[in-house]
Amino acid sequence: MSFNVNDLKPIIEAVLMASEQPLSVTMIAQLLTSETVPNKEMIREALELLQEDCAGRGIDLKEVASGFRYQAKQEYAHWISKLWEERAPRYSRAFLETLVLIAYRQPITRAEIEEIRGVTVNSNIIKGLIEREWIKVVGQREVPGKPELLGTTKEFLDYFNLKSLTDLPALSDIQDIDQQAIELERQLQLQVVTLDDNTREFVTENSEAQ
Amino acid sequence: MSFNVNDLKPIIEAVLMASEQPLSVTMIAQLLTSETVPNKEMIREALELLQEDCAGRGIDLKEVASGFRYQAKQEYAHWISKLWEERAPRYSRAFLETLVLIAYRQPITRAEIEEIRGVTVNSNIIKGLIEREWIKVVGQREVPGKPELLGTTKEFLDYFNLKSLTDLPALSDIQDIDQQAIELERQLQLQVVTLDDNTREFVTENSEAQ
Amino acid sequence: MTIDTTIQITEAPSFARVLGKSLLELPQDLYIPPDALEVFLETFEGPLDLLLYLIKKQNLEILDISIAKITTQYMEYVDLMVGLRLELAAEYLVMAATLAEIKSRMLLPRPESINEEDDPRAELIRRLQEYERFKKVGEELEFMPRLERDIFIAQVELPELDSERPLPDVDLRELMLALQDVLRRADMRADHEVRRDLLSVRERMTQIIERLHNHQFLKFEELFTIEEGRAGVVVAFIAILELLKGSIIEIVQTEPFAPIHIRSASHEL
Repeated sequence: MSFNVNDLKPIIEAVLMASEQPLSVTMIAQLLTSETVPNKEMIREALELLQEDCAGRGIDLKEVASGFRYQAKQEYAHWISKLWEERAPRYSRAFLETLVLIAYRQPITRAEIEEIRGVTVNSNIIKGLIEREWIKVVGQREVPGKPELLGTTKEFLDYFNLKSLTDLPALSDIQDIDQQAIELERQLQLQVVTLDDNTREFVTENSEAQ
Repeated sequence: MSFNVNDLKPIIEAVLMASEQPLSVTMIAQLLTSETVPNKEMIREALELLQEDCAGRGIDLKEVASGFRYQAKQEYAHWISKLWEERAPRYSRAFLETLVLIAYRQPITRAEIEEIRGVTVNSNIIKGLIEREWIKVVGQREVPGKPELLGTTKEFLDYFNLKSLTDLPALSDIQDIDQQAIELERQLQLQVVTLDDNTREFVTENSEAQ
Repeated sequence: MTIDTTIQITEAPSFARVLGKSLLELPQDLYIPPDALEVFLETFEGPLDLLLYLIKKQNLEILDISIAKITTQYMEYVDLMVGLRLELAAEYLVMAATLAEIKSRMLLPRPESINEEDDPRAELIRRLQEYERFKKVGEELEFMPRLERDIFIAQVELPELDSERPLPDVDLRELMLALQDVLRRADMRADHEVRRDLLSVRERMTQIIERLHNHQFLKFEELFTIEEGRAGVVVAFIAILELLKGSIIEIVQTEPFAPIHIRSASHEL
């Protein structure tokens, strides 16, 4: 199948609208690769036509440094900001679970979070947490791929009114149903106190848990 | 300042495009309150015109349970999904069967679900459904043990691109046994899905059941 | 929980399809090859589901189910199941008992005129029908368009706004509820032990990494604060060992008895 510019227009419009990032001409061409040899000239032409279509509408198709994106027109900013007054924003459960895992398991990689949660972590969640300044990249693991290590920030502690991470509830308090957990936590406390000789043992046990 | 429908169109378009959630006519009217006495009729008219504008474009203005939202036309999903690294979550048969029972028989208790499915409902399924915000506890039955009554949410309908429960596929009718003996075999072979006009019948039946 | 094993039953002719591979030979005479048994069990959502399958497979007139035959077949399944999954077997046993009861009532002398309500099979048939209706819609739901897979929300960049967009509020309780759920789920996956961790160690690990950002090398001793007492020293030591094990830091010593230094494993060479 080969496209003409009128076939391309709605596809590019749909893709740009659904994308969370601006898309460059090259990226758009790559998306269409499987179907046809992408013709960048035609993509540019379609983008220009889409830009013209925005006349009289509520949105613009803008070219920014990293590519093209749709944006609500500046003149409607007033009404858009009223959106937030109508509805208090909230975070998803996945967002909170990711945050809490980073708090309790830091420094932790994204892959490790995914392993514990059993589902993939959406990159927007990590991005959102970093934007909120609740987490940051604290380093990287020196293994293939050099995955980034995530940890919580001082701002995270401040927001939740904590002096230090150790002020977070002990896991045993959370799992009060599970008597075993309480028992285990108590044992661990004891272990720390009597750690002198058997430090090595404890560490081994602890790292097996990872 | 008072609006005419042509002034309204780009404002509503910009607001809907900027919003993360679908917006109902009432919510749109509230957004415009400060400027003028909102005229819901005019808002509806503007929405209809905006819907017509989507013809031939890459996006649709769709009305789902919690309001109107712009979404990419389904025929372009193929290209869009290439933008995402993560694959859409999959749900098990048990998960979907339980969801369907709650949707069609709500308000329903867990015991009633088990009665129909002939099998214990794994509590992780209920928890998973609540976590996804597809179902919620809507009350309790006033019998010993006060079992919780479960119902579906607007988020469930939004997720499945539906405006109301009546848009769900119709349940096949239960026929009386004599007729059934003749027809069941044929039905079982054909697995006919009757999606036609008995949608409405279903609703009546369903609401009687409530 | 939401992870689908991609097992579905295709209809007419019914056979189990496992990960795209047909097990056509499987239920010819209701004998299940032992190696396929577990897969076969997972294919069914309980006894009603299996019963529906048997009825379809046997091509039976539903009103003329040979209860004896079904019961025998059922007991075979149950025998096979007991070893595998007791809790599942219990539900199947109830069904087998129901079937046996129906059979025994059928054997009793019947009144002249029998109406539907007296027919012991009627209740079972009603339940089977009822279940099948929902089962069908459940299967349809899988193919209905849904967000994330078929439907993508169109959303545009915001213009510059006159008011700051408020950020969502979270309270600690909410965060703990999220953690509770993660822990419960992780509990079911035996390979994870989330709860054993000591937060103080975790916190120290992050602190050490941060300090290494500012200094290329840190003296080993600098990582310990005597004022923290023995517990604090132990925490710091465990944190160093954990970081070492996680390939996050390196310990270097240029010659025997020279000062020990810590540096980031990702240092520029």
